[in-house]
Order: sequence, then structure tokens, then C-alpha cells
Amino acid sequence: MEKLIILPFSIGFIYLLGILGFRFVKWISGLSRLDKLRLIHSLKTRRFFDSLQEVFMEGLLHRKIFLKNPVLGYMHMSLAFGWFLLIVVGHFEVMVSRQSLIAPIYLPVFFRYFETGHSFPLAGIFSFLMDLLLLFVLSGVALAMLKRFKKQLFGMKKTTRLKTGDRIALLSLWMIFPLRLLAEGMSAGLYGNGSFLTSTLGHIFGNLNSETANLSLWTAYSCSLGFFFAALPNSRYMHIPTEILLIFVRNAGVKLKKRNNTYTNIQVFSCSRCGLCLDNCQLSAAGINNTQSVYILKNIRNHNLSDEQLFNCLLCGKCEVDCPVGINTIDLRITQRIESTRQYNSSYEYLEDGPAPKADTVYFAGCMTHLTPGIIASMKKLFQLAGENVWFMDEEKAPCCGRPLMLAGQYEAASKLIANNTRKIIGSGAKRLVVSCPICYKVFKEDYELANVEVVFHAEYILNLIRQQIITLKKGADRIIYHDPCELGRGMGMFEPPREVLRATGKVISIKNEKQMAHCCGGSLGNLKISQPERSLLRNQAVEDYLQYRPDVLATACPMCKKTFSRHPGLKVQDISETVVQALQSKVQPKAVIKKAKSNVLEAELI
Amino acid sequence: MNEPDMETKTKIRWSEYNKEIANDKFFYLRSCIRQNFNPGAEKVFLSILQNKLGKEVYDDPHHTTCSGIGYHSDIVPFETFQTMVARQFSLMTERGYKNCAVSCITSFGGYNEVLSTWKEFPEELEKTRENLLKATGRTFEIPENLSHACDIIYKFRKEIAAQAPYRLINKETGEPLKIVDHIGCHYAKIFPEKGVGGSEYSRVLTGMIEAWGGEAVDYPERRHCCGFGFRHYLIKNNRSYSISASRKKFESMQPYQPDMILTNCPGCNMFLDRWQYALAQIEGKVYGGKNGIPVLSHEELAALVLGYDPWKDIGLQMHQMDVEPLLDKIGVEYDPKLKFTGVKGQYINEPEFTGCLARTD
Amino acid sequence: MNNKHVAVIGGGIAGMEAASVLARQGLKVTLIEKQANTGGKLNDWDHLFPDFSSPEVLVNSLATKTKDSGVNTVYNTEISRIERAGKRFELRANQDARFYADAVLVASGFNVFDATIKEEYGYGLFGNVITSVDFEKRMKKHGQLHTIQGTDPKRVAIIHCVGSRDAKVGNTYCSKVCCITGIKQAIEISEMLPDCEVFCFYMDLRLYGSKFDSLYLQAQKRHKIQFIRGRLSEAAERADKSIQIKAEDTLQGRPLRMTVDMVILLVGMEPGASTSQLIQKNQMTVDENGFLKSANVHCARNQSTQEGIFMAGTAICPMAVNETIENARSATTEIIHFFENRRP
Amino acid sequence: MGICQALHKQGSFMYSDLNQRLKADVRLEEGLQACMNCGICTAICPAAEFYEYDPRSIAITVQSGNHEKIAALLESDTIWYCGQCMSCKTRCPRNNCPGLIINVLRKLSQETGAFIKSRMGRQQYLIVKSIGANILQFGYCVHPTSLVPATHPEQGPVWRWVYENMHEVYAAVGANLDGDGPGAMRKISPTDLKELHQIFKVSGGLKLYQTIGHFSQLKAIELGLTDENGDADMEKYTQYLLNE
Amino acid sequence: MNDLSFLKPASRQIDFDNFDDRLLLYVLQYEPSFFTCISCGGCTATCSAGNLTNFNVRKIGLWLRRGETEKLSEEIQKCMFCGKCTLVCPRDINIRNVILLIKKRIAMLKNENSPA
Repeated sequence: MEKLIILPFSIGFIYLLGILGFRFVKWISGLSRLDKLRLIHSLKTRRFFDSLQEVFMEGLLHRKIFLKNPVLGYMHMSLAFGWFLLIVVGHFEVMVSRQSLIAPIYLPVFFRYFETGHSFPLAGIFSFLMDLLLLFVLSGVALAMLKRFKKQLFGMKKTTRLKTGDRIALLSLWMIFPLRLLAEGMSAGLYGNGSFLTSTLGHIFGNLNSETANLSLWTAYSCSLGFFFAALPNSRYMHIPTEILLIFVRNAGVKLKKRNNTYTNIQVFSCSRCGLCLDNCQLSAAGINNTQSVYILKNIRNHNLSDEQLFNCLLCGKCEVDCPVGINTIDLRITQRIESTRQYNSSYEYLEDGPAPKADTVYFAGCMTHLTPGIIASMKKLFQLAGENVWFMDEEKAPCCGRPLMLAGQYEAASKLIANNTRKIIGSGAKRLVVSCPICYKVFKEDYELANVEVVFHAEYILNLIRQQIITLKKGADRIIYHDPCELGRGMGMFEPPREVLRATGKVISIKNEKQMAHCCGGSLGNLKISQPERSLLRNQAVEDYLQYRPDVLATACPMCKKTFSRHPGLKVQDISETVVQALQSKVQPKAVIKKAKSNVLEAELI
Repeated sequence: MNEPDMETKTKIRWSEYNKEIANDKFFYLRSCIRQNFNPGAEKVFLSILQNKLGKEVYDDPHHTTCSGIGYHSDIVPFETFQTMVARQFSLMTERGYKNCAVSCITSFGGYNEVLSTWKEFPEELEKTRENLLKATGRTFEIPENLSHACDIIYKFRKEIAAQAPYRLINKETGEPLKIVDHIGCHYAKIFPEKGVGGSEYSRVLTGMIEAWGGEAVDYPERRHCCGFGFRHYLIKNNRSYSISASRKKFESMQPYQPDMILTNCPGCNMFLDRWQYALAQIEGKVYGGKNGIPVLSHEELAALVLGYDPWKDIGLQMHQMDVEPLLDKIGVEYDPKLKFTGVKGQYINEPEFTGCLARTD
Repeated sequence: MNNKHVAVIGGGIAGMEAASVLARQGLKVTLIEKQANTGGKLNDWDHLFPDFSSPEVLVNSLATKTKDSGVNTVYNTEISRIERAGKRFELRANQDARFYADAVLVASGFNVFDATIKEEYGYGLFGNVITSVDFEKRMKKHGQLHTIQGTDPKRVAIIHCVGSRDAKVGNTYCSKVCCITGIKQAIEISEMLPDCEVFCFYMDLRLYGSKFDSLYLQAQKRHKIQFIRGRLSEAAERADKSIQIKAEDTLQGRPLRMTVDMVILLVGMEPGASTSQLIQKNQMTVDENGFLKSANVHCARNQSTQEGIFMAGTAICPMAVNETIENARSATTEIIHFFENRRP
Repeated sequence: MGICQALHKQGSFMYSDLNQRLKADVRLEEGLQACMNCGICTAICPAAEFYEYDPRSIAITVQSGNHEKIAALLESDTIWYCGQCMSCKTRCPRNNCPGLIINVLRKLSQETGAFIKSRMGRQQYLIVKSIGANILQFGYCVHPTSLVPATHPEQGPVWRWVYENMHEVYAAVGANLDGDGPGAMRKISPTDLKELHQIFKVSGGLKLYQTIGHFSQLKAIELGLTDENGDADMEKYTQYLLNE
Repeated sequence: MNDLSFLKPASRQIDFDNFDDRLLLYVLQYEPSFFTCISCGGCTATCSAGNLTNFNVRKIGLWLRRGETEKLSEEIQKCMFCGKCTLVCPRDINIRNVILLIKKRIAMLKNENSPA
């Protein structure tokens, strides 16, 4: 009879171990040689302990979810950490009761069925602890059930949809602990080995208690465990073991590649489909509800990712901010785009290598900036005031920076443009490349190899001018909201320099949705599928939020954002360079500047 | 202020339009191409006028080319062309004629262009008079009437029908023969008012077909050029242009299964004949008939219904496409043995093959 | 002013609107219509642009207005001559009828361009080439569009500028309403026959009205109407009665050929035949397009070159329905001014 | 002054007053009144169907009066694509005739020497050599002896038969090939031929032949097709053109 | 036999009755906004790639409508995806996506046509 109870659990458990073992070996062996070395090396360093700590904090305690949503965090923690403790304490209990460090793996699971005597030392304390932990876990289960049916109570707008595999796993997971409670309650009634929770239940059962019923309940419990283990590899609960692996691999310094490899799989399988990314995604404001990261991850896993979903994403990075597992949703998606478009890259044979004029500084305005001539005019003015020896690289003709191609997954094509621009920039002998577009900035910074040419974003450049008092600004009373461009803020982590610059011209007000949580303007080059009316909806959502703060100026540092917001009536939108030029102390030139750039200024004035 | 910005023409209902065609006393102007490829056609034209219709027509040995092909391939200046045309008129004047009968469509278009230029730009006429006088001592008068040979046949189509022993009716079935027409571009495209019925639906050929019992069949590419293209045919490497245009026409007429193509232009006549052969050779396609669609000009068809001998009078053996199937349908009596014979009726060798493709039997 | 008499020539919408407005101002008005009923060309029209409303409603309401305001309407009478008799005018009709009036308003309308003149389009020769006017008539009568073979057309080409902007037919002006009519009819065809492809061949899309361009957008977006920039060069019937058409795809600079089941020619407006009759026998002058000439195109649009003779509607130039009605009203103001200024 | 220098010199100033020179030809006045870009000409143009050719854009270029664009046209293959069928004349809603515009452009291209810069333009030399020579030699544009079957394979076996039995065939159908007096293909008498030559001399026909020949020689030299004396070898040039 | 190989009949006329609409239908299925193109040329005027080479976005649209897959597969390579065209389009057509779809479909067609 014992076998009957152990069998479902054991089969499920062995199956699970087999599958996990197979997958982990496959994934790790699929990493590049370098990545494997990285991983092995990391196990010998402090990173190993960092990983262990992260596993504990995130995998068990779910710290990030806690911070974001305490109820949801508690739910996850009670289930994960509670179960973990049940296992740990259960093992201790067995060890103590058997006076042995070795016990069959199933024994702690079905301990109350087998250990009818309940006479080992500390048995009372253990059963109390186990009941307490079971209660803890059951509270999580109850919350989970409640969340499934009343998600609003958890402050969640959306929750993920389930597939069959998930349903089986979910159902068996839900069943495990109530069944354990019933089985332990019955055993407590029969053998008196329970504590406050199970004994009470055993009393309530009263006459219902019987050996047969007891056996059935324990079998049912075993079955639900077996089912859960068996269903786990094909359900979202696969994220539980995978996440642990992910943490180790990631902390070893492994990164996503331009092609799919097994690290992609590790990331994909780590997704718990918690749905936090759904809440952060702005696309839902435009009624787009099937392209968010959680779905993309699922589709990659199921090999049914369509271009329509893949390319319908702003790549704004907001989903990545709150991902409890820390999945690189943006890079992961770009990798998929690269895979999807691999067959049709361009070679741009028409590109020519013209002679580059010699200059100290190169200014690359970028394609989009050419549609916002105000930014170009402002930058020219600032260069002139600074007496800069500038070559305006794309004033007449220059290829695009390559970033829009990268966002579309056309990595190889982009590399052709990058190579061409690189030759010109280095050919100019410049020390510095100034860009006024975050889209360009990101690619120049991350994908160009410009030797010792420093890539400077215009916010930093202007800030430097202010700090060195090359320009002085008149601080006005304007209330300014600074809109963080996605590529600059979340994309490059640059939040402060533009704000610093703006503080020299007016009052920068702090708002709720800024920096990491800043809105996307909706203009995004990352999204190739969204229609203009849908874009307007996103823009309007952002503008409505901003307007609550009654700003005088909406400042930004991206021509694309500027162009997008400018289309909204009744809103003054400026690029920081324009704001700065407007705030220039008129005519009175600081001495330093005149000294430094006398000839240039005079020349300019004469012209 | 309110003057119209440009010349607006009075509305002409072309389907009702009839141009003026002289009745008698023609000064004949030959065609370089027709003389070359279908000399019999010009001969029977004169014969029909003189012998069947009792008209006076003068074939002057002194007239030369009008140089129209040179003009349209741009090696002959407009001034020279005008003077060449003026010389022809001078010969006409010298002989006391006032009506021109033109064999060639290029010439016909060219004469009309020159006449229209002289009308609108009198200084051009003066210059031409000077040039001609200086070069040849000649003077000239502008003809009163300038008709193409097909205009004249059209004008007398009913008289011809009355005298004709044959009708364009399939002897076997009693059905009218299906005939597609092709009008040379320079007949009326440049000056619609110079063509019978204008340029879009000129009646000049369909009128003959119907008068002689046949059925004129319209086909979508009826008005498309045969593809001569002047300089394009003259340069071997450009001839693909020519054959492409003709192919388009054949493709378009093929569904109608025409018994014959009727043309009024010597060039078109030759091209529609030869390109059928060339297309069959390069693409293996025969567009109709037994081994190609016979292509006849207005003079040739008129002579045929009037009972002229297809070989000795009309010279139809000079066509690449076989005309025998057509002759058989109409019921024209002919001696097949006479086709490839010389002046005295002796056999003079024969072409490798006739029609589109060499017979395989 | 009340005893003044105005004769309005033409019982189309311009004539009716002007007559009823004048009558309500207390003038004696005689509306002279050459046909047996008023409404003119709109009687044959099925739907109006840009709102697809029924012209019947409009014509009926104008007729009621005319009747209620006390206009004396004379039918089956065509005026052939206007003569000045002192300060008055004598109007002679074909059947010896005479009318006398203190002022005359000519609202004799337009003629539809006769598409057979544009021979190369094959109208009158090929059964599947029809005009926009035929289309309206057919839709009004049968509510259906069939090819001559009796099938639903799968591909229809709508040809702009037929009889307009064409020196070859003597009309160098733009008829103005054809572009939007074409788009309206294209939408109607696509709604009626959703599987039918509709092509518009245009040179410029002159969608001057306030709602016209949105109809254009709608035609593209919702009805998938395709617009090809190129003037039709010729149409030819194929053996199966379909029509082969040729144009240049001017945006590409390449000739284009296409077979369609039906061709609809957007025929333009020409000066009315009755207008030309009036011109021949009077000193009324016409502009370069043959329409009645205004004393001043800006500030005296409704005044003819003859004092006391006014004009309204499409006798002046091509106009849409709403413009015609507005124009008729403006003519009434001119007439009233005329009488007021005349008073010693 | 070397030939190359001469060519270069032409390149620099031969295109003066292009617009005036175009307008001096009455055919431009006939051919181009005002174009409204409707494309009706291209729609039925046989050349547009075969070549990268668009008569509408030519009318627009000439109408624009843009000197550079017109100069580029004169040097291009484009103006030589027209087949002179004049179908464009019939349909134009503005009564223009792109075919006539082409005539004027070609004339100018030949007068300025621009024609040697394009493959299609250079062919003018071949036409002078064939049709041009026929006119002067026979008084006909075409003569049976000039239609050699080897160079006209598309003429087919019947023509080959006619060619090979020329005198019998022509006589059999009643023609008067190379004979005196009237009739088809009669010999044009020396007196008449002399009048023809005089006309060509007086009215500029010969001069055009010479101009085409002159520029063609320059091109031959530029191409290095010369004899021992460094003069143009026009036989080589002819072969070059035939295979170009 | 006579060598007639110098004769190569051809036509560059757009034959609307026999055109390959596979590309067009694919694009319209996923980017219906393309229907509303008015060939204004705004895209061509602003195009970054067009500034460097002979590349015409407006013509890309036309060729797509006329089924000129051959020409498109050459020309479409020139696009740099910068997105300016989409930003200036008066009809709000998502041109960038149109280009992406054309590229994708051409690649698909090539795979279909080439033996596996």
C-alpha cells in the first residue's frame, strides 16, 4: 500500500529531475566556449555567493515583486519561501526522527503518513512548525486563487492567459497544499501526530476518519505532486528551476548574442509570466494587447512568434525595469528581430568614402534632427559661441547612424553604415563627436569603435559649456518638465545631465513618471507596426499626464520625442538645446569666451 | 485678356468626316518602298485608274524620292525636304496637273506637313521657293488636291465593286472574309483632317472591305504603329524595336482569326509581311492563316477583286506570306506554276520557302 | 418694386431657387421651362456628392418652394430670343409665345459633353463604355451595374477629364465636378460590387470642396479604389467585349495597358445648347469657353454684359449643385439691387 | 590644336543659346505649345513601350528651358529612341507633337556634334552612309541592290529570291528596274539627279551630311580608329558602330 | 538558316492584366495604410538614402503596386530605415513597415522559387 502513495510522487519527481538535468546540460553546453569558461570561473569567485544571495532574495523571497506590489510579493513569497521551508524543516524532522542524515527523499513528503508514532524528540515543536508553515503556504495559495479571479484586488490591470500545460500545473499546484492539509488532518485524527492546524482538522473529521480515507487522501496528495512535477517542464513553472540557472549564468557575465543560443532559452524559460510587464507596457493604451514581452517570451518558447507581434513593440524598455526575473526583454527582442530579418540585409554598395575635413569636433545631427531644424540652429549657435572647430558631418550628405536598422533587426546592414561613418569620423582627426539625438548616441556609444574619439551627448556638451562659464544662462521662472527619451534614459542611463542643463534655465519639476518609469512619447523607431493614430494615443496619454503638472515647457533631448510632442496642440515643446539658446544672456559675452574664441565670434558676427 | 490661351479646334465628328478627294487628272508620285517591294502594286494602281475607271493619271519619269525617309531619320534637313517636295510640285505644275496622287504614306504625311508649314509660316514657303529656284531654276504651284492612292481607291470603291468579278466572300462558306486593316501612321495621325473619317477610325480601308463584300474586323491594337521607326529599321541593332511593335499587333489580331491584313502604307505592308516570318523563326509562333496571314495593300486587293493576275499583274509572289489561301477562299483563278517565273514565263528558281515556317512534310 | 416682373429662363435647380426667392421678395416671377417638368438634369441623377443624398428630395423641395411662393411656371416653352423693348424685355418662345419682363434671369444650364466626339474612347461603339451620366441613369432606373454581356463587372476604369481640358475637342477648361463625381461613383460601385476593382485615371485630382478630399481618402482606404495618374489614350474592345485601355503611368514614366470590364467616362460640362441659341440672336456675349460672360468675374458674376439680363448657375460656368443654388441666390440679390437703383 | 582639344573646346562652348536655337525651328512652335504632363503621348508611344523612353518628360524638359537638362538630352540616347510614327500628335489634349520636338532636338544635336556622345546618336553616320548615299546615288531612299540579304536576314527567303533574280523578277511584274522612261524603279536620269544634288547643296542637305561626317571622324579619332597617318579610318568606325 | 538572334522582341509596357500581385497583397494585408498613398513624393524628398544615391521611395510604392518584384528587390536594398519618410507622410502611411514587409516577402519569394 505504501507504494501506492509513493509512486505518483516518485515518478513525477524522477521525470522532473530527468528533464531538468537534460535541459540544464543542454543549455550550458550550448553556451559559447568563452561563456562556459566565464560560468566555471564565476563559481570560484565571490560572484557565486552573489548568485546564491540573489537566488534567495529573488527566487524565494521575491524581493522585487514585494517592492513593487507587497500583496503580490507576499503571495509569491509564501508559496516559494513557505514551500522551501516546509521542505527544509520536513527534512530536519525526518533526520531527527530517524536519527540519521540520510532518508529516502519521499519520506519528508509523506512523513505524517508513515510516522504514526510521533514520539521522537521535539516532535511537538516540529509538527507545530510544519503546521505553521503549511498555513503560510496555504495563505499564498488562497491569494493565488483570489488573484486569478479578482486580479484588481492586487492592483493589477492585466494577468496572463493560460495554456493547457499551465492549467494542469496550476490546478495540481493549487491542489497540493489543501490535499496535504486534508491528508495530514486525517492522519492527525487517526494517529494524533498533528498540531494546532491538522489536529483541529482531524477532530472536525471525527467519524469520517478511516484508514481507507486516509490512504486515499495521501494518494491524492501524492498524485497532485506527481502531476505538478510532470507538468512543470511544460508549464510556466519551469521558470522556478530555470531562474536559478539564469542567475548563475547572468552573474557570470554571459550576455545575449546577435543570434539565438541557449542563453536565449534560459532567459525565455525563466519567465514566470507574472504579467508585471503588461502593466508597464504603454501599448495597451492603444489597444495592443498581444505583443508584450511576456507573450513574446511565450511565443519564442512555443516557436510561434509572428513578425506582427515581434515588431509591434516600442523597445522603450519599461518592461525590463520591473521584470522580477531580470530578463533582458529588449535585447531578447532585438535578437529575435535579427533572426527574423537575417535573410534580407542590405549591403549599401553605393556608400562612398569621401575625404573628411579636419576638425577638432564632429557634429552628427542625425536623420531625425534634420526634421527639427531648430535643434540644428541651436547647436550651431552653441558651437559658434564655444569657438568650436566643428565639422557638421551630415549637414549635406551622410548615411544614417545605423540605430534604426538595428532596432529593426538589420544588424548586418547597420554595420555597413557604421563602418562608413567610422572611417569618416576617424578620418577627420577629431577628438570628440557631439550628437544631439539619443538614437544616434546609443549606437555611437555602444556599437562604433571610434578609437579615441569621445562620444558626447549634447546635454553633456552643453552642461560643460555652462560649468566652464563659456555660456551663461538667464534663469527664468518657467516650469519645465523634462521628458526622458527612452533611448537616452532607460537606454543609456543618462537622466541627470539634461536636467542639470535645464535647471540653469528654469524650474525643473519632478514628476511621478520620470527617469526609469518615464513615458515613451510614442514616436519610437523601435516599433515598425504601430499606426500613426495609435501612436497619437500613446502620445496623448503621456501629454495628459504631463499637463497635470501645469508645465510651461515640455523639454526633451530627442528630435523624435520633440517632433512627436509638437504635433499635440497647445503644448510648448523644446529640445534642451533650444531652451538653452533661448536663455542665453543676450549680447554680453563672457570674457572667457571672447578670449578663447575671439576670432571665430568676430568672424561670425561679421557674416 | 479673355482670349483663349491656345488654338481650339471646332468640334469635328470624325465618323461623319469626308475629306475632299479629286475626281480625275492625277499627277502620280511613286513610293521608294513600294517600288522596291511591291512594284506590281503601283503598276496595277495606274492600270485600274486608267483602264477600269477611265481616269487620267500621269506617271512622270522625272520625279524622284521625296527624301521623306531621310527626313524622318533626321539626316535630311527640313529645308531640304521642303525643297525636294517643291520640286515634285514643280514637275506637276510643269505638266499642268493640280491633283497629286501619292503612293507612299511617308510622302503623303510629309507633303501635308510641308503644305501645313507653308500655310502657317509663309516665310518658309518663300525660303523654299528661293531654294528651288536657286538650285534648279524651277518654280511651282501648290497642288489643289493631295490624295493618297488609297483615298482614290476608296472614292471609287463602289465603281470597282460594280466591275469586280470577285467579292471578298469565302466561296466555300458564303461568309464574308474577315479582314483587319492597318493604316500607316502618317496617313492621318499627324493631320486627322487629311484622312477619310479622321485618324481614330479611318474608314478609308474598311470602306473598301465592306464595299467589296468583306467584313472589317476591329482589333484592340488596330491603331498601333507597325514599328518601322525609320532609323530603327535602318539600323540592324535597333530592329528589335520594329519587330516588337508588329508582334503586339499580331498578338492583338490573332483572336479574330483574320483572313487577311489590308494596309495602305508600303512600309507597313512589307513589315507586317516580313515580321510574321521573323517572329515564326525566332519564337516559333504563327499568328494565323495556314502559314501566316497574307498582307495586301489597297491597290493589290482592288486589283485582285477586279480580276488582275496575281503573279504577272499584281506581283504577289514578292510577298513572303503565301497569298494562295486567300485566293482560294475568294475563288480567284490563278496558275500556281506561273508564280516563280520570269518575263517569258520560264521557271527562274524559287525561294527556299514561303510563309512563316518551312514546310516539314 | 412689387409690380416688377422677372422672367427666369430655365427650370433647373438654379432657375427654381432664384424664382422662388424673387417671388418671396414680392416680385412677379415667370419661370419658363422648355421641358414638361422642372428639375432639369437632376431628374436623371441618382445620388449627389459628397453625401450620397438623393437629388429627388432636393428637386421636390425646390418645386414646392417655387409653387408656394407664387411663381408662375410655364412648361414646354423654349425661349429663342430676348429683345429689349424700351426699359422692358420681350421674350419670344418657339411657338410664338411672348413674355414681357423688367429683368431676365438666364439659368439655362449646361450640356453634357458628347463622348462620341472623343472617338478613341469608343463611346457609342463599345457597349461597355458608358458615361458618368449613363451610370447615374442606370443606377436610378435599375439600381444595378451590368456589363453589356449581363455580368457583374470585375474591373471598372473611371476616366477623368473626358471633354474637359482637351484642345482636341475644343474644351480647354476644367469642368470641376467630374473628379468628385468619379470618386463618388467609384465608391458606389465598390459598395455595390465589393469584388470589383475600380481604377480612376486622372491628371490632377481637383477636389476643391470641403468634404471632397475626405471622400478621396475614404475611397482609397475603405474601398481600395486605385488612382493612376495618366490620361487615357485609347480604349479598344476585345473579342470578349472587355475593353483594353492604354495610359501612361506618368509617375513612373511608362506606358500601361489594362483590360477592364467597363469604362466610365466622366463627361464634362459644356455651354448649354439653349444658351447658344440665345447668344446667336442677342448681343449677349460669351467667355472664351463659350459660357455666358459675366460683367465682372469677381463682383458681378451674375450680371451679363447686357443691362437687365442676369445669369445664374451652370450657364456661367461648371458648378456643383450646392454652388448652383448659392449662385442662384446671389443672382436674386443682384436683380433686387438692379430694381432698387433704377428707381428715380 | 589636337583633335582632343578641339573636342574639349566644343564641349565647353558649343551649347550656347540652346533655347533660342530650338525656338528658331518652326517645328518647335508647332510641336510644343504648353504641356500639362498628362502622359497621353507616352501611353501610345511605341518607343516608350520598347525603350526607357518617355516623350512626356521630353516635352516637359524642353518646356522648362533648363539649359543643362536640354544639353544632357542632346547628348543622350533618349532623343534617338523616337520612331517618328507621330501617334503622339493625334491625341495630345494641348495640340502638341512630341515627335516634332524630337526632330528639332535631333537637328540641334547633329549641328552641335552632341550626337556623337551617345550610342544611338552615333548611328546617324550609318544612316547617312546608307539612306543618305542612296538618295544621292539613285534618287531613291531605297534601292534593291542596297537591300543585301546578308545584312537584312529578316527579309526572308522570298526577298533573297528576289535579290538573287532581281532583273527577271522585277521585269516579270512589269517594273522598269534601272530602265529609262517611267515605271517602278526606273533609273533616275542624270539631269534629274543633278537637280536633286543641287537642292541638297543649296538647302543645307549636303552640309548636314558633312557635319555628321565631320563629328563622326572626330569620334573615330577619339576612339583611336585611325589609319597610319592618324586620320580617321571610317571603315573601322562603321564596323565599330555596327557592333556597338 | 538566317541568324535572327539580333531580334529580341520585348515590351516594357506595364501589363496590368498579368502582374505579379503576391508582393502587393502581402504588404496590404499587414500594412493596409499603404492603400492611401497619393504619390506626393514627400518621402522621396526627405529620404536619407535618396540623398546619397538614386533611390526613390515613391517609386518603391509604385513598383509595389505594379508588381515589379525584380526592380524592387534591387532598389529596396538601398533604404536605411531611418524613418523620416514615415514621419513626413501626409497620409500617415507606415512606410518603414512597408519597406520591411517588401524585404521580407521578397526573401520569402526567393526561397519559394529556389529549389530547396
